[in-house]
Amino acid sequence: MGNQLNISPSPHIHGKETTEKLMYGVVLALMPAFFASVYFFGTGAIIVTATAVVSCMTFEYLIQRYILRKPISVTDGSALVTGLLLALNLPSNIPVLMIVIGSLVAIGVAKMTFGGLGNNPFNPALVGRVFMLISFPVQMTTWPVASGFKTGYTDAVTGATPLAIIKEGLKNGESLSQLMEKIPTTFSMIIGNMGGSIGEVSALALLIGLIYLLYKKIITWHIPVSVIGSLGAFTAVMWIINPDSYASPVFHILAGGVLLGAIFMATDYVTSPMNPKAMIIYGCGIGILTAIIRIWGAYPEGVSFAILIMNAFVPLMNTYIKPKRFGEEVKHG
Amino acid sequence: MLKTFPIGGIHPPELKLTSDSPIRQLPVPQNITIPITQHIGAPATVMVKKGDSIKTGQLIASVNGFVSSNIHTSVSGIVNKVDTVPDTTGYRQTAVFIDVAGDEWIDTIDRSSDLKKECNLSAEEITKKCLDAGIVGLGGATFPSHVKLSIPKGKKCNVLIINGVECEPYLTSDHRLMLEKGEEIMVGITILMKALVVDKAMIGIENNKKDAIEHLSKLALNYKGITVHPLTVKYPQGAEKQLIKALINREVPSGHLPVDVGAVVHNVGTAFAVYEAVQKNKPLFERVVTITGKSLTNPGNYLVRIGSPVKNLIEAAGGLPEDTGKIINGGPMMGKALNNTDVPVVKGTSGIVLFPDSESKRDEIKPCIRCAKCISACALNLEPHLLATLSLKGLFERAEQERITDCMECGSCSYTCPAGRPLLDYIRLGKSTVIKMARQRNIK
Amino acid sequence: MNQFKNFTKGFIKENPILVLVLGTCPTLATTSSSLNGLGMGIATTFVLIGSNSVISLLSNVIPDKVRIPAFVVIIASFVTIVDLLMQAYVPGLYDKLGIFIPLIVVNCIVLGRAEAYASKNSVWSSFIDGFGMGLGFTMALGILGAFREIVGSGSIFGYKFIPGDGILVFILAPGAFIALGYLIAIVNKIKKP
Amino acid sequence: MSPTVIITIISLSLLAIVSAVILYFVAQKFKIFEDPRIDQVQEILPAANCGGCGFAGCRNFAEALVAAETFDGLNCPVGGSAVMQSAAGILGKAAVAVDPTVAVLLCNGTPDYRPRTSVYDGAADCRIQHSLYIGETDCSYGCLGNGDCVKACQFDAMYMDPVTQLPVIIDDKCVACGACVKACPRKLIELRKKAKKDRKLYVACSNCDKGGPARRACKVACIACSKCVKACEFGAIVIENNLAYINAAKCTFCRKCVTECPTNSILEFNFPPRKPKVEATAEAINN
Repeated sequence: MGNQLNISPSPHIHGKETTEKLMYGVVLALMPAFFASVYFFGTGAIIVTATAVVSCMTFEYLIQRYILRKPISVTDGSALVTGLLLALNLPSNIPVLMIVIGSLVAIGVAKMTFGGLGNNPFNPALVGRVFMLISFPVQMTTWPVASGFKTGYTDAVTGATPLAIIKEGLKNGESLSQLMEKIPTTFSMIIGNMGGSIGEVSALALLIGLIYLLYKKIITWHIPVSVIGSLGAFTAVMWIINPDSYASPVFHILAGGVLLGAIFMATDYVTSPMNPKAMIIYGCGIGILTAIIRIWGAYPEGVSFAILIMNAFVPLMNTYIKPKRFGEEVKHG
Repeated sequence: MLKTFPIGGIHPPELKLTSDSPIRQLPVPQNITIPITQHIGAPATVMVKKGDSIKTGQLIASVNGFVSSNIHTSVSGIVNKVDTVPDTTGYRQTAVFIDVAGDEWIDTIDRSSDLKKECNLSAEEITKKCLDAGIVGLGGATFPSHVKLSIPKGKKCNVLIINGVECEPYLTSDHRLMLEKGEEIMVGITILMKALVVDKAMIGIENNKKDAIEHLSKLALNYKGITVHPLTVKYPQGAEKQLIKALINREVPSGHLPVDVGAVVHNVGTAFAVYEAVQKNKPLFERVVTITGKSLTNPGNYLVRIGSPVKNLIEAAGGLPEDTGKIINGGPMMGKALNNTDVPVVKGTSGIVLFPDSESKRDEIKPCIRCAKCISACALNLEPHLLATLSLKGLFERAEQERITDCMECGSCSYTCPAGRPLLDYIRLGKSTVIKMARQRNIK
Repeated sequence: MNQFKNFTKGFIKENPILVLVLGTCPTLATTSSSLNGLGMGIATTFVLIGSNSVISLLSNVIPDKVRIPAFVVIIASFVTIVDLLMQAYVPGLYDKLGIFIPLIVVNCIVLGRAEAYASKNSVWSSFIDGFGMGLGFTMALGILGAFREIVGSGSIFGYKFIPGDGILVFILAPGAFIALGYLIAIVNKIKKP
Repeated sequence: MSPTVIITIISLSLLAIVSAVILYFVAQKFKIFEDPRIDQVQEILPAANCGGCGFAGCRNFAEALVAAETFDGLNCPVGGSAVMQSAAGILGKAAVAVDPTVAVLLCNGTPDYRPRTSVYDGAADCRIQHSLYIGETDCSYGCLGNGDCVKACQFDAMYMDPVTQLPVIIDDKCVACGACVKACPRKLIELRKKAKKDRKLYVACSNCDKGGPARRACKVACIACSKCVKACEFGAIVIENNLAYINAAKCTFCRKCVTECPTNSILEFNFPPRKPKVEATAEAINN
């Protein structure tokens, strides 16, 4: 026979899913949030996003090309996702140089140091974000106020996020009912008309992304639902105990980066557990830690820290929390 | 709500190109090679020698131990030699070479096509007949059927499950068999029920074979205890343990046999073979084989004499297409790739699938992104990514603790992996090493 | 062994911080500025030289079974000397380094060199070893401190040359870990190309 | 002296006495006797922990050496006789001379000699390919070329030759630890006795098929024609299972078998070039 046959072990067919498709699926799911941010923060959002994405991909290329000397895989979309997530976690008026530094930390320190895609224990975008939060506390916590499309960049009107208003107010002895008047209404929080990082403001846009991810089976429901559920349950208990000093669960879920974190950051494949049981424990851990940091901690916002802390437990969970194997228990019936 | 198994599973494209093509008889070839190992268990002992003239259906190799099977010639003619021949893996194994002369069947076989419903044999006699006829599981595993029919002492079987799932893409041989030989299969099932002393039989058929479900449901009305159950289309539903879970919601404990939960599973093909063996005295020497592929001009289902070379089958289906890159013996999920077309069709060959060159290469291997898709695809809820890594690194003790031996090699994990990692390759390696290790431990 | 090699081995080849990874606690804690790093390094160098010389001098006298307590006593004496001296002459630096000066007693480098080198070699070699190791330690601390100061607050030896705040995290403990990690990586790369 | 000093001295002394008593009892109670010679022996071992001696690591081997009555069957292939001699010196036992060995590959099926008949597209691992099918050629005994042996070698003594698609063993670096022998699923690597001037002479084939299929699969396969057996004056060659094998203990490196082999499956290494004159005479005699 002329042509040589190909031989390989079974299976001989392969599903259509590839790493690239999954990554670009996440990018697509982030688009509503991105467009919402462009609507609310104007060109600032575009500049921040473009800078973060370009610098993340450039750093990934440079590190793979000149330091690791490994095959270059910038096009697999993982750096794009990291850049996009990093950008969506930043205020829209942050200096460009800081974004570049944040991207370098996200890609260089949090991802490539551990061996590139698939080996990083912590979510790169969050490491970059937390690095910037600790390094540039002032710039990272002056949030431009959402106010329709504008073209200015650094001259934006700034104001506090709802969470910061509550935190400050409670510290100054104001009662919650007074404070509730200062913060945006629930409706504008769902739409996204409030101060905050560019990607976290619009709950609606993020939920559209969630639906897309679930529909495309890129993620499962376990992590987002357990994060939001446990945060809601925890804050609900506190709220019922004392509605005067603890905000309502709805407020906690809509304010800050909970939705962005629960839907896009906590579900990052590499840094989340691999079986449903562990996913739920991980999600509840994030939700409860977030609530604890928000209520008793120093920072008004706590999702990033909560996710990073739970990231550290993921290898442990993967080792000790096992799915129930088929036929593990002898059943007759 | 259709029944199915609860955990894992994938939906590969079905591509059942040949589900409408009726079963045709493949002409008897000039030379035939019959390997003496066509089943799981010990190779049969050769009973003929060079120069013997034999008739179709005659015994040429007999059982060697309990888990073994008889082999019969599928043609009449003269034994050319008993020699080694490369099998589907290319490794040499003993086979009987026969020069075909005419097609003279042994006298005991009832060649009429009448349906013979009554069977007055006892359970032992039926089992004996299955043993004599060399019947093995025709779903692909080729486990000798008489072993399955002999229920070990102290165990009780209360339901017979008939596997008409055919969850592998492309393959349609069972589908056609159910449509064309429905009555015979029904009689075969009653015989099997008798042999197992059960009064209940359930036929599981995936919902993509609606005509077969309809046909068998109609026939089942006339047979007491037999019911037909449509199942959600999901791979690997044809696996014994998954089918039992889907139909009667019993979970076979790991390391145990289906009979431990009171069920015995037989393939529809086996049921038909049992009918022929018991009612017509015809040993298992031919079977339905699907020959299919996107580039084949004339794919179809053929009744093939065991031992016919695969190339004859391909000729009948319109010749080997130019762009062929891979020939698979079996379905694309679990079948074996062939490195030449001279290998004979054996009892376990359910289909031959031809892949064009463009579809026969694997994707580039990328780093694992720990997406856990393999875990959600695994029908046994194992962690394929972990098992593969453990066997790659040689940590076989740990792999054993993670129950690598439970793996049934269905291939769902490799199929679903977005990074294109050869998970099953490594799991298979680890599994065989662990089994070897366990065997050595037992010897000690 | 060639005394020059003995002296220089502490710089790169057996650098206590970057290769042997000993005494990381004071390293991480005291290198928030280059001055602190250098001060800590010099103090440790003094203790190393003193303890190495004395231990090698007494190595034949000290019974094997109680050598560790004996070493600790000798090291503690030198640390006390340094402690008192610094308190007297550089009170500013002393306040900044605080607890880490007394903690040199339990610094693994000092005890490690005593156990691994000084107790088996001559006084002169031990002196050279202590000096070289101390310099290597000081060098590593100085580099780390300088890097963290430059990046973290935009100044060097207290002289500010970049206006505004630096990358604050490098002044904090996480930054120390990151910087030390990369410094070790670079040294590994230099050592075996 | 001030009372502070006196109190300090007294309290410290008391503390010292109490600690000394505690330490004394602890030392008595938790004493573990370990033969100090184990440490000494371990010191001289190569610390490669390669497992070539058959033990898990150098420490285990040192323990075994100390415990053993004689050194029979105990050998460190990496350190060789020098290490064994000094270990024997420490323990006061007699070292048993073990001939140093070197790994050789019993296959010469380069793509030129052994045409490819299929393309393997699975995971690059010999064990997987071996259990799947016979490999890319028709020889079910030959090298698969995925380099499991190279991966197993801890001493950088092997590499894959991209042209021949066979592993190459660097004699100078090979310590005969046997890791590659264990790694090869087809048992193609043998540890052979090292000869003078690193000379090597062996049948580079493992094909146990009969002559016909073997020859069809590979041009340099051993076809078990027995010519070498007849040519060998020292009875060093035997044919078993359709395969010739040269017994290194009996071989005198006369190289007669090499010229006799019709398929060139016997390889020679590190011999001086043959004198054309001698060959000419031999041919003349034959003619």
